[in-house]
Amino acid sequence: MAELIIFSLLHGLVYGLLLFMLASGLTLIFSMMGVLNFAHASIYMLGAYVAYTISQYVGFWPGLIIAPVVVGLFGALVERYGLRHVHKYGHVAELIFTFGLAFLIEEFVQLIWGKQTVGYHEPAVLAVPLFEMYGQTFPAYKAFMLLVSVAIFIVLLVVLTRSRVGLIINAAITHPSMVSMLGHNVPMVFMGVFGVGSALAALAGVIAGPSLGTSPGMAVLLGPIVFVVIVVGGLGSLIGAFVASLLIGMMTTFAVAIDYSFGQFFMDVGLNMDPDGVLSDLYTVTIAQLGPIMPYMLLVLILIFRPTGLFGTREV
Amino acid sequence: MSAAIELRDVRKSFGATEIIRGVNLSIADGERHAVIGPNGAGKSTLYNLITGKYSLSGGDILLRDEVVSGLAPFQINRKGLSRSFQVTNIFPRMSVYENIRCGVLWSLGYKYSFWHNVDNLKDVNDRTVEILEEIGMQARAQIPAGVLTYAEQRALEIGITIAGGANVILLDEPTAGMSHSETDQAIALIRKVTEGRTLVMVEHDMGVVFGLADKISVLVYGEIIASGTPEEIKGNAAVKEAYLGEEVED
Amino acid sequence: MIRRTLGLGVAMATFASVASFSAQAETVKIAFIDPLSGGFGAVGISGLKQYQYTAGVLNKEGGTQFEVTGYDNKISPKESLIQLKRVIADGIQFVVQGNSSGVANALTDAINKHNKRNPDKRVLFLNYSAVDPKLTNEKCNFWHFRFDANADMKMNALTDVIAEDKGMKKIYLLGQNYSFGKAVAAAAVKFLGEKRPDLKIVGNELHPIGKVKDFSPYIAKIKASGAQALITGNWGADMQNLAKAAQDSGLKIPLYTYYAANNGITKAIGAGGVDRVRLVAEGTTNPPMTEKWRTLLQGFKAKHPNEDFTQTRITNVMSMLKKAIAKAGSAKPIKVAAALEGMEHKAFWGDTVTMRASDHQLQMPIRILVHTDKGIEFDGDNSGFGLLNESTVTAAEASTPTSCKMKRPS
Amino acid sequence: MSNISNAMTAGASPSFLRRYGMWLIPAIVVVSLPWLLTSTVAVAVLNQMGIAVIFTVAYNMMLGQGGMLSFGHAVYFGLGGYFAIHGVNMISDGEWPIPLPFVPLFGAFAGLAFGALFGSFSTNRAGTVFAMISLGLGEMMASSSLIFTKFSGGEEGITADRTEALPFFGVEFTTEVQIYYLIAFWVFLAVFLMYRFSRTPIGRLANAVRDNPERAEFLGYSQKWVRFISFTISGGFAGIAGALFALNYEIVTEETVNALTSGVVLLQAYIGGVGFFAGPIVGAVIFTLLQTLMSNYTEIWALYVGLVFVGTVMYAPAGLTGLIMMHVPVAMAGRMGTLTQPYARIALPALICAIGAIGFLESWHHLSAAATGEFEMHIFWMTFDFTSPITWFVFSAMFLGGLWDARRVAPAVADTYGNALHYAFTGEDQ
Repeated sequence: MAELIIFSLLHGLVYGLLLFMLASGLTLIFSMMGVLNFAHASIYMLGAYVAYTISQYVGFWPGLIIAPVVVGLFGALVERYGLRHVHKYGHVAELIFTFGLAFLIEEFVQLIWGKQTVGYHEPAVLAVPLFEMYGQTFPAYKAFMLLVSVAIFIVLLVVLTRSRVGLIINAAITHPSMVSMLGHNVPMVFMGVFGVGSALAALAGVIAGPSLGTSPGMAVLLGPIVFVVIVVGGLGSLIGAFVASLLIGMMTTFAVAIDYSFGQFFMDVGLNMDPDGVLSDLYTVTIAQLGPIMPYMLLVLILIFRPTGLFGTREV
Repeated sequence: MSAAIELRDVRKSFGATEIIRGVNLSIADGERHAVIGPNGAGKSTLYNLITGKYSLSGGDILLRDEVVSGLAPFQINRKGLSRSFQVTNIFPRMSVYENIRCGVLWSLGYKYSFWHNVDNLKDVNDRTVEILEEIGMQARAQIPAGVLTYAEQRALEIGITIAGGANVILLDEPTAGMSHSETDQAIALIRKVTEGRTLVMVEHDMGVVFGLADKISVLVYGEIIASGTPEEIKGNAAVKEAYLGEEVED
Repeated sequence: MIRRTLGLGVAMATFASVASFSAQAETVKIAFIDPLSGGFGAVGISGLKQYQYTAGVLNKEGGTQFEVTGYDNKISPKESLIQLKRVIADGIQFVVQGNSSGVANALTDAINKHNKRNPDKRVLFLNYSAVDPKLTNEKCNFWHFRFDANADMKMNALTDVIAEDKGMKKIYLLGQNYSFGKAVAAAAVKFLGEKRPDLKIVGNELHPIGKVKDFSPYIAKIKASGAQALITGNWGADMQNLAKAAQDSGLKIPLYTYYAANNGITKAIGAGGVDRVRLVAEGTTNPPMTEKWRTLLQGFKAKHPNEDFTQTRITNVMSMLKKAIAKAGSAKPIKVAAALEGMEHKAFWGDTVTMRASDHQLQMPIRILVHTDKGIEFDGDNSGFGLLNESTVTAAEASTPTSCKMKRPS
Repeated sequence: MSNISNAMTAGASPSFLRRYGMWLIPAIVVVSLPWLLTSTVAVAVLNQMGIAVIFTVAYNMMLGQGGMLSFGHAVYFGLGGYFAIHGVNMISDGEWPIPLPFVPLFGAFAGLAFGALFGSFSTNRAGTVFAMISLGLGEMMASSSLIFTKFSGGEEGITADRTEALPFFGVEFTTEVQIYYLIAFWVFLAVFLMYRFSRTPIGRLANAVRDNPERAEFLGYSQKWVRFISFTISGGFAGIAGALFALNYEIVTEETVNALTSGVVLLQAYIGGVGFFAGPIVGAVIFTLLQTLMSNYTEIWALYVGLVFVGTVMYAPAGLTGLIMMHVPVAMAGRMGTLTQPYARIALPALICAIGAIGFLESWHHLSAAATGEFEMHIFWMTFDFTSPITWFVFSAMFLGGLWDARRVAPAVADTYGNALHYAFTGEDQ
């Protein structure tokens, strides 16, 4: 039991922090520009693929830096030549534009890199177990993922609370109307924010690619969950995104470990349920099976009862 | 005669700051009443309290002896109170005709009907045409409201406000941002459409107030410091000091 | 590679259906309804290439000529039915499909209804890979033939091997939460219970299909259960990610699988899975057993260097169809179906297989293959690793009874 | 601007043909189509189209008319399908004596019921909150349909045999054409009712709440109720579409409730134009054609659909219907003639650009997917060697050249249009 808890904690932490890297960029973009970027997870995928290609030539480590920069530039170009063009039609059009963009990126990724998982691997130095406990190992690469995401969190926190740029951004996040007071260079700021947000997503992709597999399906798997994170955490709240990421990471990881169903609960309290009844699915399903639905149930509940999210100050 | 609208010790605080500090006001049926006051006196807040946009921190608001505070805007509206907005507030993607017609529907009892065909409702369309004539916009009926001029939009908004047949009308700075000639037209329009109704308006422009109102209340720092006919207010020393003294020149 | 000659629109389809009847004597058209785009497209396209290559090989031998045309069903039951309508309009009478039992269920149902409603335009469904046992049990019908061993037969063979290992006391079952995954789990529970009542199933778990990014939490759970082996029916990304997580977490127990090879999986398992990952299948490529088989495999590799001949049963589908048409002296589906019933056939790799008449389930020897890099002639994913034949369960031993009550058209 | 029929609102009573022509003419076309297109495939595509039309118009009741952007409308479509298919099975088992044409009512009921249930808490707000709740609900229902298999049959779905239901005046619905007429009937009924809905007080108020919820509240209407009613009724019509899906394919699976179906309906509505009642109809027809016909000719059809979609969002936000409607005033003023020449001028480079782009993408696709020794591809009724640099050069040159020229003449074309429009409104040239 102890080993299950320890390892579930570790895996939940890795997954949660990965979610945070995606969510931080998304919440930054939303707070500044009012755009819910549906293509964010696709950009994360693009990061993994670009890093894969780079790693084919010069190895893993340069890709860690180059890929986010390349994808960040790509994001800036998307903002400049795509999003900005749609801006005048309103937020719904912008949202739908990013929805289409997500679709296009996935198709282009398949055209360029094929439909199968590509062989993007961790560097040899990290492809070893870090430690062993109860006969189970924890891979060094996952520890590396932890390290990178914690570093990003700290850097973001420091930049946003200590530097001049950060203070301006911070102010703009909490008071969106102030964005226009940033001066005459608002378009430039938007482009920068979108670029940086994309670079953050790409970095998440670069480090997740070798661990979770680099395939055209990786965006769809993570995309909706990231929305859940930023809405549950509260839009515009970096701390909220951090807490919600960990919450959802832990929730989905621990759910796997629980083979408990309502049927058992009823049995424990002395009610006998017919295991073959028409509605039997409702109480024979285990928590482990419900794991993937739980974040969405949380999302719906939060939006009904607390539309500002856990830490947010304004409604979605 | 019972009051059309009555405020009893109305209070509103935002955080620790009390913006409205116990306002008592009674407006008689058929009266045209203006609330004036310097910037920051709480005029807009008071207005939003009456129309149900903000909730009260204390006191009561009564519409024909019925407590309306705490009700949702649409519920207050159904009790016979209609309002306009300081920022132009119309349905920009719909035609002028549709704008007015939407205002007419509830009062004629069609409510949430999903079986009547609006084009075949004679009473609705007749009333809509009537109101269009009243605000002088028959010729512009089929134009999308979003492309009207500013003054036209304000006129349309007054049209929407009276379309529901409410007999208590609240107007929030109906002439803000208008030129002199536009203002004169607007005053004429308001006088015409509020005939036989109770009007409460919040206004900055002294000319408008003295030209329209039967009675004036002066709000300063969340309190009514004076209430009376335009002549009484003009002669009130406290008002002069608090308000007219600094503002009258414009 | 455009899969169909360019038509001038829907109106042309009628013309084509008339034209194809006169051409039928020489060329028999086969419709391949499987995903050719999207996430599962790679598997489908690879299957189509294997079909087309096999057709080429058989066509060179003379006799009935085959032409295999791909119809993209986007792995959706709905699209499959739309494509089936096209196939029928194009005058094609033979449908092959394999990916997803859900699609197979939809197709067998639709074809059964269609044949009942349109006796003059019947279609035969040759299922080469959908292994849900239901298809040849409660859902069996005269127009459906299965050339792959169903999940029960495979599990029967697999548990024969497991049962021999007397040290094995604790087994864990993990599968995808849908009909196939459930069928695998049910079969494992049943056969292990019969063959080794002392063996304990310490976990029987279903995970959401295609939704798990990281299997590490499952591995932690398996590890904590003390299982000595894992049985899984996972395929595609779910298999690949499972193998990856098992390796990362140092799970060193044997893995008994249905589909842990090719399409990137062999490469992903790599050195970590040597002698540890086993797979149950009907044919073998290492060693190829016969020269004829070796030639075909080599020829395929030369033509498609980045593909592997992954579905050996495809050659059975094609050669048995050819034989049946010759035997019936006609390509009419009802006659071909009758000829297929009970047909005995020698596969490319030398095994003798029989199409059981009572449920249209091909009976065949089943092999347990092991993932290794020694003695591999045809590797997977060009990785140097491949599947080596470890043991064979005879057709009689692997066979399972059927509940099918076949209704034959009068 | 907001509705094609605004012209009719003035109160004058239009002639019979003007009043019913917009229903009569399509009716004649729809009834006669199976005689013109005798292929079963053509009829099958028409059936698919009909279902898409109802679903998309129902969706647009929310997006276009009510301002609610939903990422989970497949929930009501799919549930309608599941209830209908269970209904058919119950009827086959002899439990209820209901003829097949009435089965879509099961779908309507399911859509309404679940629309009311989910609408009761998701319509409190519009905008992003609504969109996110719909996304969450959509994902939840899609995942649930794979877990709660007693009801949904899991990924295999639920099947039924529609011919086992009661015959309807002797018709057993064995053929495509018979089911076509059943679908066509429901398409007409549903589209007519949805059009009528847009002309009712609540339908008009849906527009008002979309444009300005705060103002609508001061007309006596609760914005929540207005949204809730639109949402519920939209769910009901989506349920009818789902039920027709069930009758047409005789199977309902997880794919009817999943995110892809929700996404496609958004795509259809947007490509067609959400600002017009007819927009989603155009979108559903065009998209179905693109999807079913294009996938026969190219494996990368989804890429083209994506490009068309993004192109629409960027350059024609009012959709295809918007492109047509913006020419109506010009045509009524008799000025279309002035536009033909500039349009032909820009169409030529645009066409060259499109051919170049398609050729380029196809070459790329073939290069990455081809077998050893393969180097030919057939597009545009010609054969190309996709390994040859010449092919690549020619297509790239066509793409870039066409793009350059089209962009060069675009401002002039836009000016000409602007002039024609100015003339149409003012009766004088600029």
